[in-house]
Amino acid sequence: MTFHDALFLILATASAVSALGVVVSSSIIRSAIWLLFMLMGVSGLYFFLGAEFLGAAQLIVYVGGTMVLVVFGGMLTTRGPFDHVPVGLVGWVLGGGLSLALFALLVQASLSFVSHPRTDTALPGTGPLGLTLLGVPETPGQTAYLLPFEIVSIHLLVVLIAAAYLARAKRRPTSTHPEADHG
Amino acid sequence: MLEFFAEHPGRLYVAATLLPLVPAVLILLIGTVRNLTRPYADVPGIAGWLYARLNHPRVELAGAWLSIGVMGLVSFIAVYGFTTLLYEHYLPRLSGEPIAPWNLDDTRLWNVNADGGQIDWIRFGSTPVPDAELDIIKAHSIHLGYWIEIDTTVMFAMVAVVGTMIYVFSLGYMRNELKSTTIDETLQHARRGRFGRFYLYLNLFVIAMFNLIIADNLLQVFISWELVGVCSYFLISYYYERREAGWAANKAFIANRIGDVGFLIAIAISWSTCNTFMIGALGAEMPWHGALEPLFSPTMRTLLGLGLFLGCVGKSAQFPLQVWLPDAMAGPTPVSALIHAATMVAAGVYLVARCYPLFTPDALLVIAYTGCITLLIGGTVACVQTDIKKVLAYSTVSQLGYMMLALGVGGWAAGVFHLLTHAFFKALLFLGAGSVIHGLHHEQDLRKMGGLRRKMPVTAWTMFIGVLAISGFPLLSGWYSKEAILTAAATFGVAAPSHVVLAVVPFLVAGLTAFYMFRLWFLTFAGEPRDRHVYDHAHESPLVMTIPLIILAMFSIAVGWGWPAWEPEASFLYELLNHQHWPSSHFWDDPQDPLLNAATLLHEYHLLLELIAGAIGLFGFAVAYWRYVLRTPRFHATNTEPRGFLGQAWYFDAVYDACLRKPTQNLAVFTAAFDKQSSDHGAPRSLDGLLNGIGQLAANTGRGLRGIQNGQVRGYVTILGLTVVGLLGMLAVLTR
Amino acid sequence: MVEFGFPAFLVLSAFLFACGLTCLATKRNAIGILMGVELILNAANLNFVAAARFVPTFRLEGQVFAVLVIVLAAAEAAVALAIFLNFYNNHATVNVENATDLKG
Amino acid sequence: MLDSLLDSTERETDLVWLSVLTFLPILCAAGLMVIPGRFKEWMRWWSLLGACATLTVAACTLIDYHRLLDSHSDRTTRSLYHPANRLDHRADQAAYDAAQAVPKPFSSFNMFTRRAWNERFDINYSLGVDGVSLALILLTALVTLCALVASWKIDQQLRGYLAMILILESGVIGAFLAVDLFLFYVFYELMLFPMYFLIGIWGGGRRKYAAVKFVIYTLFGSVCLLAAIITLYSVDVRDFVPKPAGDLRTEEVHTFDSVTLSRVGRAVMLVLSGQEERIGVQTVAHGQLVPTMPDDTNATVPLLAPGADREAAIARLKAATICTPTFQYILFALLFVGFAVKVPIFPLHSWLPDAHVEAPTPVSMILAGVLLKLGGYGLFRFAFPLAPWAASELCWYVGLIGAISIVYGAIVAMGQTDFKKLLAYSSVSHMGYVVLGLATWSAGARAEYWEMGVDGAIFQMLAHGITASALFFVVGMVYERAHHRDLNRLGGLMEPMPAFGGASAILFFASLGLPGLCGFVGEFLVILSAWNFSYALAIPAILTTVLTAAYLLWTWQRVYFGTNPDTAQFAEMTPRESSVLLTFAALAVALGVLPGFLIFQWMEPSIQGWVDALVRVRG
Repeated sequence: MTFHDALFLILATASAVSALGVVVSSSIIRSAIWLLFMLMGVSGLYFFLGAEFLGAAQLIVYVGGTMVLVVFGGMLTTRGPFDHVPVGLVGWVLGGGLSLALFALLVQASLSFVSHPRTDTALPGTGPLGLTLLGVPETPGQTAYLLPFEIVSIHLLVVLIAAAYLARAKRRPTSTHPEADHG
Repeated sequence: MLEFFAEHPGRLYVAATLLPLVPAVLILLIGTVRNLTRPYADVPGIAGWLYARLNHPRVELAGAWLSIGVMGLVSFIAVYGFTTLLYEHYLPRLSGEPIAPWNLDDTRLWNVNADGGQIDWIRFGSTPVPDAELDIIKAHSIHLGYWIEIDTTVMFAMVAVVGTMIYVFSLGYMRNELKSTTIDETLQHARRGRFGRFYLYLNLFVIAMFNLIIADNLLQVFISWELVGVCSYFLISYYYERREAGWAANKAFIANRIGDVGFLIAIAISWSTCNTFMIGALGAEMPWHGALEPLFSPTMRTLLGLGLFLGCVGKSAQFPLQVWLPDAMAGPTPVSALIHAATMVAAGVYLVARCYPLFTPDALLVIAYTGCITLLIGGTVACVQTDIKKVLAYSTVSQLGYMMLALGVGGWAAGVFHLLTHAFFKALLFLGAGSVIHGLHHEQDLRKMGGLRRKMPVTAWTMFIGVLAISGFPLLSGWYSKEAILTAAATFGVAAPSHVVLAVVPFLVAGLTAFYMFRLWFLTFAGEPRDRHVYDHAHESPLVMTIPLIILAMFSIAVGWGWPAWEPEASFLYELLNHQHWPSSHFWDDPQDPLLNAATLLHEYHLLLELIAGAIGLFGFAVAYWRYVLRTPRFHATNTEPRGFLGQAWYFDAVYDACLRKPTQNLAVFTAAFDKQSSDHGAPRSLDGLLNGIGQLAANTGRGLRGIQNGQVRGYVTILGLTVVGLLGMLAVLTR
Repeated sequence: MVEFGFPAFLVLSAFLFACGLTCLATKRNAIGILMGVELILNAANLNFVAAARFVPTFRLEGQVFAVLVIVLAAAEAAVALAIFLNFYNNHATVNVENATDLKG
Repeated sequence: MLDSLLDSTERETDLVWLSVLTFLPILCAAGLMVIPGRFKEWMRWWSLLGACATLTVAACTLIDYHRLLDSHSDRTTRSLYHPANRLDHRADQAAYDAAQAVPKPFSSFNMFTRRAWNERFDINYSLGVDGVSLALILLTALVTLCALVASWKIDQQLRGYLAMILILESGVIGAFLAVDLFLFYVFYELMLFPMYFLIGIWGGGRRKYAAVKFVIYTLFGSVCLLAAIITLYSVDVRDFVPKPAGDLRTEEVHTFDSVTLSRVGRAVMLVLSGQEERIGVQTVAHGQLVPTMPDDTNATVPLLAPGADREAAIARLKAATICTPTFQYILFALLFVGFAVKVPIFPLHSWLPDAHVEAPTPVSMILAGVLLKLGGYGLFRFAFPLAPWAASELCWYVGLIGAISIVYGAIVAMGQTDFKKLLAYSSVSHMGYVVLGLATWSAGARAEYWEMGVDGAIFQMLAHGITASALFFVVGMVYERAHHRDLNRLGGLMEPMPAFGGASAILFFASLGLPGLCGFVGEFLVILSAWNFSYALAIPAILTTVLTAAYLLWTWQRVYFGTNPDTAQFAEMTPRESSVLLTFAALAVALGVLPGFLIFQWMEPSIQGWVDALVRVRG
């Protein structure tokens, strides 16, 4: 077992265990913490695969941004810090069974995948990636992703405005039509 | 014109068959126009004018006289045809060798099959096939044609003559129908007269009957067979206001249809094995006719014969379908005389005779036994009936049984001969009964009659001749034919001792015949009147009714004569018929021909046979005389409806009602409920409900599926996951 | 010598995906469901990056798509949380079983 | 299309003529729209005129068709049959002409027309006449005319009513004429919506239920039919359609043309029965396809288009999905069920009593007289020729279903007390004979019996069309006077309405199968053929004649015989009513007395050709 393999095993195990933790925790805050570890594990895997930019982005965006949102969301909407919402047996059996079946099928599909020979060339670094996103192909004739980049940018803007609009505290108007409330 | 007929004399018969169509169509048209214009009777205009012109007894009478004239012409043609055929083809050979039956050479001119004797009714193409092994199977056409033999001509003449007499008689009998308003005697219900319709039905009937007689193929016979049946239906239900008339008509038609099932099967067999309906061509496929490789298997041949015979059982009111004939007396009496005594019911016998070679020995034995049972049933039940027409009806059943028996035991000529003589004297008896009923203002009950010979002498004495004839009084026509039948039966009994019952029963029933016929006559005409009121209003019928009686009486006396007259076998008609010699291998597989041996044996004792038959008949007469003349008071004591085994006609009606009619009706009601119920709420209880339920199932499934779409994210996700798992699973399984 | 190749990443990704699906199917808390979605997106992303590493033709594309997914996930989380807060304002709960307003 | 009328090389009389026959009623319906609403009487006369004109065009078509038959007739055999007159041969010839590099001018006066409608999907506007379709078109035109006379009393939303009836007539005639499956389907569905409205708006108490039931049942059949049509369209027919010379047939070709697809069906039958060596190529002489003469005992059957590579074609065919037993069974089952709903056949008959009972009298007449015939016609024209192998394998079972319908319909009819329902069930029984007659597929030298059975089946459709619509009219007349249809409360009609009684007697007995009237001929031929085919199927059919007699006579007795004070004052037929009833009665007699002269002489050649084509491949 090489160092690489050991590293992979560690990272993979960490991610998997954390993901499982997300599932089994009945407290939403605990789940969020497990999710944090899972995200970090995945980010480690990105580094492991040589995609430094992505690993960094994962850490910054997810761990730094999204997670904060999630934790705050959880705190804002739960009554106590460790509010339990237990899952019934039926839910476990149904969801778990379904997931297990899916997992089995996916594993079967993965293992039957014809493995490509591992290329030794490292992944393109941040530079080419950034250029590609800016519309400069790595090699002439290759595809560039300026338009998706722009779309995503606009999208993000819209989303931010929407999120601000939705989440702004507002007083519900006093109901003049009580029946409409119960509808 | 004359050359047209001289070239093919058979065409005369076709013309005679179609002639009554002229009055039929005229009466139909006039009647339709009159009925359609009736609502405008009081409205000025062409419709009202037409109605006034057409709604007059004169118009109806003109139709009747036209029909009578046409029938007279037909009778003339029939007699002319008969005598011509006789003199040209039969008399020269009568002294010589027996004529092989169906030797078409003899009558080639009469039956041109190649050019002119037939027309194509439906023509089919011949579909070629890659490997035509059976070259003989080539269906080209279904044709109509005629086939004139000596029995055809005799039968045709008989129907024409009897028909003419009955047409004339009906002028008097149906006179009431000429009135614009007439009263139904049974229901006391006022209605319009329907004189024209009666003659319309009669005309249609004789067309169908003639067509049946001359037809050369089974299909044509079948067509006429059903057509006479439907005419009979409408004539039985002539007084359709009466409930029992409608039921009787239905019963007659359905009983006939049951018989026709057999007929259809026979036709189907003949077509699918021999590819022909031609009676002659079918006969040629029979082994006795020398067909080397018969297309038929023996079973199929027997089945063909039995199928045909089932048709005849229906039409000729044989056991077990005899039940319809007595009920058919609900029709007007001339109809009973024409259709239900002389002609239509004899058509079954005629068909058996005509298709004689198509019957295997087994089938003939069935025919003989059926005839034997029928004649016993008819004879016994006739003895207790109190309705004058019912007595005659059961007597007809019994006599038809005699004919079938004769045909079954090999007495072909005897059967046909009896058919002819019976037609005359039974028509006479029925018309006599009609005259009595007419004279008594539609009183049919024997218990209210008596002593009428003084009031209506012509009717009484012509009927007496009829009674003598049917009872087998020597030198009258019935004597000759009955002797022939008894001889044939006795011959068969001697030749086949195991079937001796076929010989004994006819002898015994001969006595019964004499008994019930004399009982009828004595109760009607002899003794003292039992119902003063009826007697006082009785009157002799007008000439238009008595003259046909007299003519028919003369026929009943003389139709069997020959020389020497005291020798029953010397009867001219019988000898003529008997000259058609059927090979006895037809009846016996044994080449020794025991029938012939028995015949020679019996010939030595024929006087003894005559004496026995005469003694039995005399005994029957004596019992009737003793019981109904000498001891008349006793009859009053039993003055009730006929009851018991005989009175209920062996309980046939009750059994059929319980075993056939009721179950069928129940089945129909049950099945109708099974198919659809008006209220099929809740659980489906019928086929329709079930199918609706399947439709409901779709609706319910939709309603159920709506529950899944409940807005619960988890549910959606679960279903999504399930779908993915399912699809991946399918992929995994399919790409394995 | 064990060599963990592409299939190993695929299996791991499948496991993450299955966990995410379980979250979606079992959690009643809306935030939990959001976390399930994050898990699933990460599983997908892992696949992208692994593909970029192991399949030569996807070297750049895998990364580009992963970047896009990360950004979209962030946006989605923001909007989702906004919606939840709004929902919480209205219903005083984030239990999704109460969110049946879409039912016809 | 209008241009082509002006161009002398494109001009084609058949196109105009057959299109007029099809669309004349719809044109009249359009004309109805411009008549102001208050001139109701004008509307009636206008639509009557339209129906009369359609009948006239149909009658002229018959004369033309007879002339076409006569042009090839062989005086020595006294038969009008010639293979060149067969509908499928005319269709093939038209397709061949159209496929030439320089298309030949359209031949006129062969009663077949073919124009491209949608080239991309090879949908053709192809209409063709043969004896069977022509007979049914005449029946349709006649029954519609009589139905219009019968609907004189209808006042509610008259314009819509008349328009619906005329559209219905167009749809039916179009369906009878269409040779292209797609076109057929369009017309087949076109009939559905007028019928729905006719029952649903002008019907009786439960009209909505009945209308919806009718539509759902019919749509069920249509769906099966559509599935079958799409299935057939998926078949690669590149070797079966004529191509200009030099075309190498490298791509798949699909078609909706039923004649071409029936040739595929026969080729499949030869392959599946192990006689693939008998598949031949059509030959051309002087620009004309050479027909197979009836006395041609040549073992090869020309099925492939001229110029096709026989070996490659057979190899391709054998590799195709259509050439498997399962596929053929499914195809036949779909087609059979699709048409059996219309026939209708037990157990899919449930819609019929409801639809009949609720529909107004004229609609019942059309429904029984015409629409049911489409089922039988579809079985004849499409189900058997398109899947002949499965048909020949399954024909005993098809016959069994027919026999069950015969018996079941008769027994259920006997248990009815509603006059109209009784007639509806008797239709089930009578139409069973049609299915039985078509199914009596006897092989080899016995094929002539099958021909008789098919003859009988088609004639039975005509006869039933006449008697059933007439009897529904009779019920309508009784209902108009008595305001109920309960058999147990009727009775005694013979006395107040003797002419009506006489005419209905003819029709009752015709329905009952009395010889000399039209009902007998079909039943008799079917029974003969069925006996030859299988005793087990023939005997129930024969026995049912007794049941039929029993229930019809019982009905007759309950309606016409006896005395009944309630009915004693009923008015005799009016001239309008008698014109309908006497027409039907006269036809019942005429067809019963002279079936050969009036019908079979020009109808039979088509049936003969049909049977010939199928029997040749049975082997």
